[in-house]
Amino acid sequence: MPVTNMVQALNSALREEMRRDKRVVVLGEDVGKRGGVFLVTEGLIDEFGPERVIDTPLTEAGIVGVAIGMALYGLKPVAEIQFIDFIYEAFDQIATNLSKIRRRSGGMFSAPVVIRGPCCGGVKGGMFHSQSNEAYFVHTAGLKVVMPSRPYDAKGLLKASIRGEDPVIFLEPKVLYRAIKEEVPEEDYVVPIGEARVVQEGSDVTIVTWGAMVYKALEVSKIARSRHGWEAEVIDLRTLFPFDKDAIIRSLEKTGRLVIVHEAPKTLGLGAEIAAYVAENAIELLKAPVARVTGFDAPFPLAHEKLYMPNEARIYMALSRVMSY
Amino acid sequence: MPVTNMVQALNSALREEMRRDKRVVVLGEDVGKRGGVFLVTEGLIDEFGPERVIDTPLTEAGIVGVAIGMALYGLKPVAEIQFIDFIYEAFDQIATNLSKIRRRSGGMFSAPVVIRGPCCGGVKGGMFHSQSNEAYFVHTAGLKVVMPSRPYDAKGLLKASIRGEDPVIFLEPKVLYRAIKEEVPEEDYVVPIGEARVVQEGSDVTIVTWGAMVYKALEVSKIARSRHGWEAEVIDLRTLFPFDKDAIIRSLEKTGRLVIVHEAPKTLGLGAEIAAYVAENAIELLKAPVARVTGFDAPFPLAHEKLYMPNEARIYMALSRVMSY
Amino acid sequence: MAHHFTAYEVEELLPELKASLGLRRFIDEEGNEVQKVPLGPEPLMRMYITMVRARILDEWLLRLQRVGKVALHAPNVGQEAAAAGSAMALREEDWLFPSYRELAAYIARGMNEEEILDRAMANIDDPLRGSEFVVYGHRKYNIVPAPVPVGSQVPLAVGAAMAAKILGHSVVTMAIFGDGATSRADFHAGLNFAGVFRAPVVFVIQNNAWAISMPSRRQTAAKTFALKGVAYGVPGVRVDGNDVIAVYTTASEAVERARAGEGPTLLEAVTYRLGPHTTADDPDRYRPREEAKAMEKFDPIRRLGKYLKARGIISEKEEREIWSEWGERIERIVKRCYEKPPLPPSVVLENVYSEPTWNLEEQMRELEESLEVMKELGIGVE
Amino acid sequence: MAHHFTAYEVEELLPELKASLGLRRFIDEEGNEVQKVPLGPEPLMRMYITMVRARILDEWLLRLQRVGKVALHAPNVGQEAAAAGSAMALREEDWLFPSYRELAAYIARGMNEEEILDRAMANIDDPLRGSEFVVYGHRKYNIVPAPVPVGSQVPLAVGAAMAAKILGHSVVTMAIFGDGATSRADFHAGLNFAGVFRAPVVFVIQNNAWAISMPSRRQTAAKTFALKGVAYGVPGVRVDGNDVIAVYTTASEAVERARAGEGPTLLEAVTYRLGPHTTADDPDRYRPREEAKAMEKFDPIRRLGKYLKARGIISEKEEREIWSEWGERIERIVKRCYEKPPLPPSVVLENVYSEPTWNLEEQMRELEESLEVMKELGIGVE
Ligand SMILES: Cc1ncc(C[n+]2csc(CCOP(=O)(O)OP(=O)(O)O)c2C)c(N)n1
Ligand SMILES: Cc1ncc(C[n+]2csc(CCOP(=O)(O)OP(=O)(O)O)c2C)c(N)n1
Ligand SMILES: [Mg+2]
Ligand SMILES: [Mg+2]
Repeated sequence: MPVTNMVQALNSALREEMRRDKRVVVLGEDVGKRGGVFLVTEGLIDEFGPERVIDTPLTEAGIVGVAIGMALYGLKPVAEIQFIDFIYEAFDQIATNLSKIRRRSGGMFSAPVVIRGPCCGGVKGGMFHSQSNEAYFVHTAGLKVVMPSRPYDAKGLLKASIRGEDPVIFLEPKVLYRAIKEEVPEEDYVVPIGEARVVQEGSDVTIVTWGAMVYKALEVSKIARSRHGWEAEVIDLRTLFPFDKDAIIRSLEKTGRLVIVHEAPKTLGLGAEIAAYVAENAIELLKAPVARVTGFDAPFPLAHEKLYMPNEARIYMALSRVMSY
Repeated sequence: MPVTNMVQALNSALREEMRRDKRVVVLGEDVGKRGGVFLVTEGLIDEFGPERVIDTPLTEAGIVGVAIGMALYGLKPVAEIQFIDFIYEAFDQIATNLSKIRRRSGGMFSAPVVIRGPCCGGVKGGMFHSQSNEAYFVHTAGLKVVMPSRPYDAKGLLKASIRGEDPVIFLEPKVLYRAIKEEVPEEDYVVPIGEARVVQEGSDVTIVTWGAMVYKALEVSKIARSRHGWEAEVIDLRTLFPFDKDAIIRSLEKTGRLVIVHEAPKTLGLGAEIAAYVAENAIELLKAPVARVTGFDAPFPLAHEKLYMPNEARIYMALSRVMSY
Repeated sequence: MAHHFTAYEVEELLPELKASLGLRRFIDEEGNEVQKVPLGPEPLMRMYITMVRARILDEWLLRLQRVGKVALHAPNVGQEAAAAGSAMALREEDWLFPSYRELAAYIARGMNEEEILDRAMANIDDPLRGSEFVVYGHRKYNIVPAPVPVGSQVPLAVGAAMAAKILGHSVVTMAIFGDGATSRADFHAGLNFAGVFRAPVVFVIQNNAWAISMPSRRQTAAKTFALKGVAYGVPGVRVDGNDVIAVYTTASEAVERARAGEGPTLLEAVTYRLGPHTTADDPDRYRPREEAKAMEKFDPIRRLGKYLKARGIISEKEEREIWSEWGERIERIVKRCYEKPPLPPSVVLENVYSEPTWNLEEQMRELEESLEVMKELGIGVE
Repeated sequence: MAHHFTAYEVEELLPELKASLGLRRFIDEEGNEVQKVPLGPEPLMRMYITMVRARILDEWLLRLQRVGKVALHAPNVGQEAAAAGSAMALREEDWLFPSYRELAAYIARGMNEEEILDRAMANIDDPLRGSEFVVYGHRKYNIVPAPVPVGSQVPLAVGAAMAAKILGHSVVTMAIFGDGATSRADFHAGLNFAGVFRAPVVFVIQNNAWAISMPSRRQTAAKTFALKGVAYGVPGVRVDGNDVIAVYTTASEAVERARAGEGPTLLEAVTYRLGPHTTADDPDRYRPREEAKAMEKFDPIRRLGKYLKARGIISEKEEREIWSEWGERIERIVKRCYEKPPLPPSVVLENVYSEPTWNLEEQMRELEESLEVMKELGIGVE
């Protein structure tokens, strides 16, 4: 199995799906010759031509609106948003058409568009190249939301998203694009949407997280083990909606303690829904308050992003809080 | 004190603030001669002229973007979105400029725009005249979010919003526009942003809610009292962000049971943040799981809206659940 | 790039600019031919009957709204020529992306009164399953139901057209929307994409002089709406939208241009909204009654009727018969639809995803339980 | 409404259309006067020095980015005339809404190198408090820092212009943005409002031939960008954007028209991005090197220098002295800024609201505690 990074894994997923199904097309700003600013679409235009790898004018509303129209007609468009921070111009298309056309048309029409783009911080990208805005999409009924943390999942989840019948917001933590390399099968596989992955088993506390925070959680769990002997179970949610509630509950049955870590701002970040779900359905499992470690409720900064984002210290503080309750 | 409905209360708030401060202007679709489709701006153009009561072209992105520019320059614009369901075209302006310009400019510029519009269901308005989309704004750092449930608060909160230095999303439950009449002072007053109101005291269970659901909660609390003798404390949150956490905690200290009722869809509706806040900071107060009664995670329907929205039966079910835990 | 620092001449653009500023028409308000009509009796009669059916249905919908059987109606009255004329230019395999005011367009495309009324009443046969009011559509007719946020369907029509082109289908799409909708982001994005990709799409602006209370000259400072095409390299044509012959002829040319791979067209149909914006509107607040009164003389049905009679295609008696026959037929359909049962409660959780997610399954159980509890508490579902 | 069903003539629009399609210039690539230059030595020298300062600073910013002292830089190289010429047309009390590539515009407006470098390095004196990279602005100079999402500032400039008009101030606003930005919703909304309300605003499109890898002919099928004004009733003018005299003269006319209450103007400055899109870009992937090479002959600084020398305003020696003097001066400033300490951690929670809300207070405590714990765990803050 070749060792690849996430960019290459995503690129193969696109390439293989485009080979498999003529209806799959890619569109977005600079996705052609430029290959996207992170090269996720590199070389696709050479193999599939400009009819299926479509460089668009600079309007996210147009990219998403046009992709929806393509999907209604029968294509399977994968729309790239150059940085997910730029998706807001398309928000009306997402809230009005993408997420609702199936219901609006009584099930007669559907728009299984995949919108993918780089998200999250950690690359000193400043306010508009670092956002984690998954919560807006999780709150929007009709969408599925995915965020892989490793090349294997990136490829398998992107394939599952393209093959699915529902619109998917596919978020790629850009800091991981080239940071993680691993063996990724060349044969066809999918990672099903909706299933979390237990990255590390543990019996004392459950850390639910996703994206690049998975690695931060693992690091802190090492510190916690060596300092205190605490064994943390780390769950990579992978699919943010519909999230794998059963995996969370299963883990809490063991640990009784829950720390949620995400980069998005705290207030109504997805951590809120997870905490609320537990408070509603499994409160009796809890031996301590839930703890959230998140981006602050402020615009993502250029200066001191490491202090703004959840870091080892803040995750460690949360672990200590729930363990010493 | 004159007895007025919410439309009249809002209209007086605008009129009085425009008289008080020349910098206050109103803009939006059909706000001039038409007076807005619900007549909230009725007559203002006659008193203040078309320079301060501005009928705009049909673009919410334009309305909000232009209002932000006006505010940067020094005006105090109150932008009407004809139905809040149409705000999504302006989402980029809200996420990029309105909520962030203060931080983006290191505090040198600010845009204290009030965006107001009719929200929520109950008038058979179908998918795009019924939405409760407050969660998107609560999740967006830099915004304040308000929703009055009665004429007195509508007037006082709108005045507070206009006088404040921060952008406010001001949501008006249209089903209440003419349904509730009460005495509203003619003398100047404000209702401070950030303070909830205890609508009914009770010792057994706390119902946190807002907008038109306040009345549903009160109705069900009557049923609960007469059937079971349960005393529900009903809290009208009024300000959705920054919400009055202290009022919620104070009440839970008495009751130990929490039911949250809102019209917005459940997943990452504001109920999630309230539940999460409690699970993080006051879990020891809880004698039962938290319960949420919300709009379903589906587009707002034309048919059977009464079944889609929280209704007496569903609130009653939640009360029974937490009381019999 | 060689040509980056160079000037262009205006001449090349002149024919297009003229078409964008003019007002193409074949028959005038009195039904007089002002330009040779290139159509035989058959299509003319089809247009006439389509418009008559729309007008009769329109009046029914108003009445049904008044008695609470229909939630909201946006009358097409006075605009039937713009709607019918453009939709008739499409072939069966083409796609239509209408707005909420296109009664005559649905009929032109084959939707029958029963399908429209089931929809309007959101009864058990409503093809859109009670999702929304005022909008219509059906897979069978390639009509995508409008989003109520105006103009949001414009990029969809462009995307569908691009898809058809990519798949090598000889299919054209058409978006119909109002003058107000041209101000929205979606118009801009859609037109721009269409121009850049030469998508086989026809845009029809129904310039009915008003967007609720905003007169069209307050919507834009552009001379005409058709002229906006210049900003996108999309040829604009302005026609008398109450002359169904002009609309149909121009739309047909545009559709065939698109089908032939020559790209999109922006058609401005100048028309007039004779009624209120919707049944929820009160135009007296902003529009002098005399204005609408004076505009009645442009009524497209009356106008075509006059022409048909002048050309001897129908007699006065036949004209009356058309109205009365369709009147009776539609009345029977209204009665049938009126009696149909409502949709089941479960519709509120349907069609959110291809398969319900776990939260929707949970919520379906909550819904079912709530129906029991409502009975217990004595609360009705309506 | 009387005029609703009528046709318009093209003649009235012809002068505007011609200006939108042409390419106004005063001096050609070799600095030869092709049209009488209406300016004396003083403004010409000011333009020249502004552009030289921008060019020198630009090179420093590239270097500083390479050593990691600046996070990202979007070179203005080759476009200084467009940026400086338009901004210089403004008075002190006017407002500028630039994009991220307008180094010469900030200087033209009075921002000095130190303020720009503090910003670029996000050090303790950064006026924007470490909020974002690549953008610049200052209350003192009425420069509103750009939003990185391109074009989002356009309606802001319109709103500010409308506000000035409402308050009776004789103030004009200007938005500068790229060819790519014209595709965005905000361009459409902003231009449309400006046309309808005759706002005192000047829009400057820097058509630098590229939007990252997209050539401008793929951005729109419109003949020119200036022509887009027609869609909004906003007069368009197309100028040679590398002729600072043409840019300045045209922008000044537009600014004065606006100040006189005659409404907005859309100015297309045809220029060329000689460098990469930003320091993160690799143009070799999509643009032939020869193209950029061939475009160097249009360099606006070289061009004005030739003209100044031909007109005898400066000598070769004086020209060299300007470069070396400013070179030394700016080097000293760079060194000073380089040594300044970083911003305090608390900036990440600053300026979200006028007063911190309770959640931010909580989070400030969390941040403070985390700084202690980081020390304890031996983790650095960078
Ligand atoms: C995005 C959006 N904003 C506001 C509305 C409310 N609204 C409904 S129709 C309408 C006017 C539309 O005018 P026009 O496009 O000219 O169509 P017409 O009604 O004249 O057919 C408005 C403002 C809406 N439906 N969508
Ligand atoms: C809304 C948005 N989408 C995408 C981007 C990413 N991006 C940054 S600059 C740019 C191209 C801009 O081109 P243009 O407007 O011509 O300005 P130029 O860079 O040529 O000065 C793109 C796509 C962005 N900043 N904003
Ligand atoms: Mg209209
Ligand atoms: Mg450019």
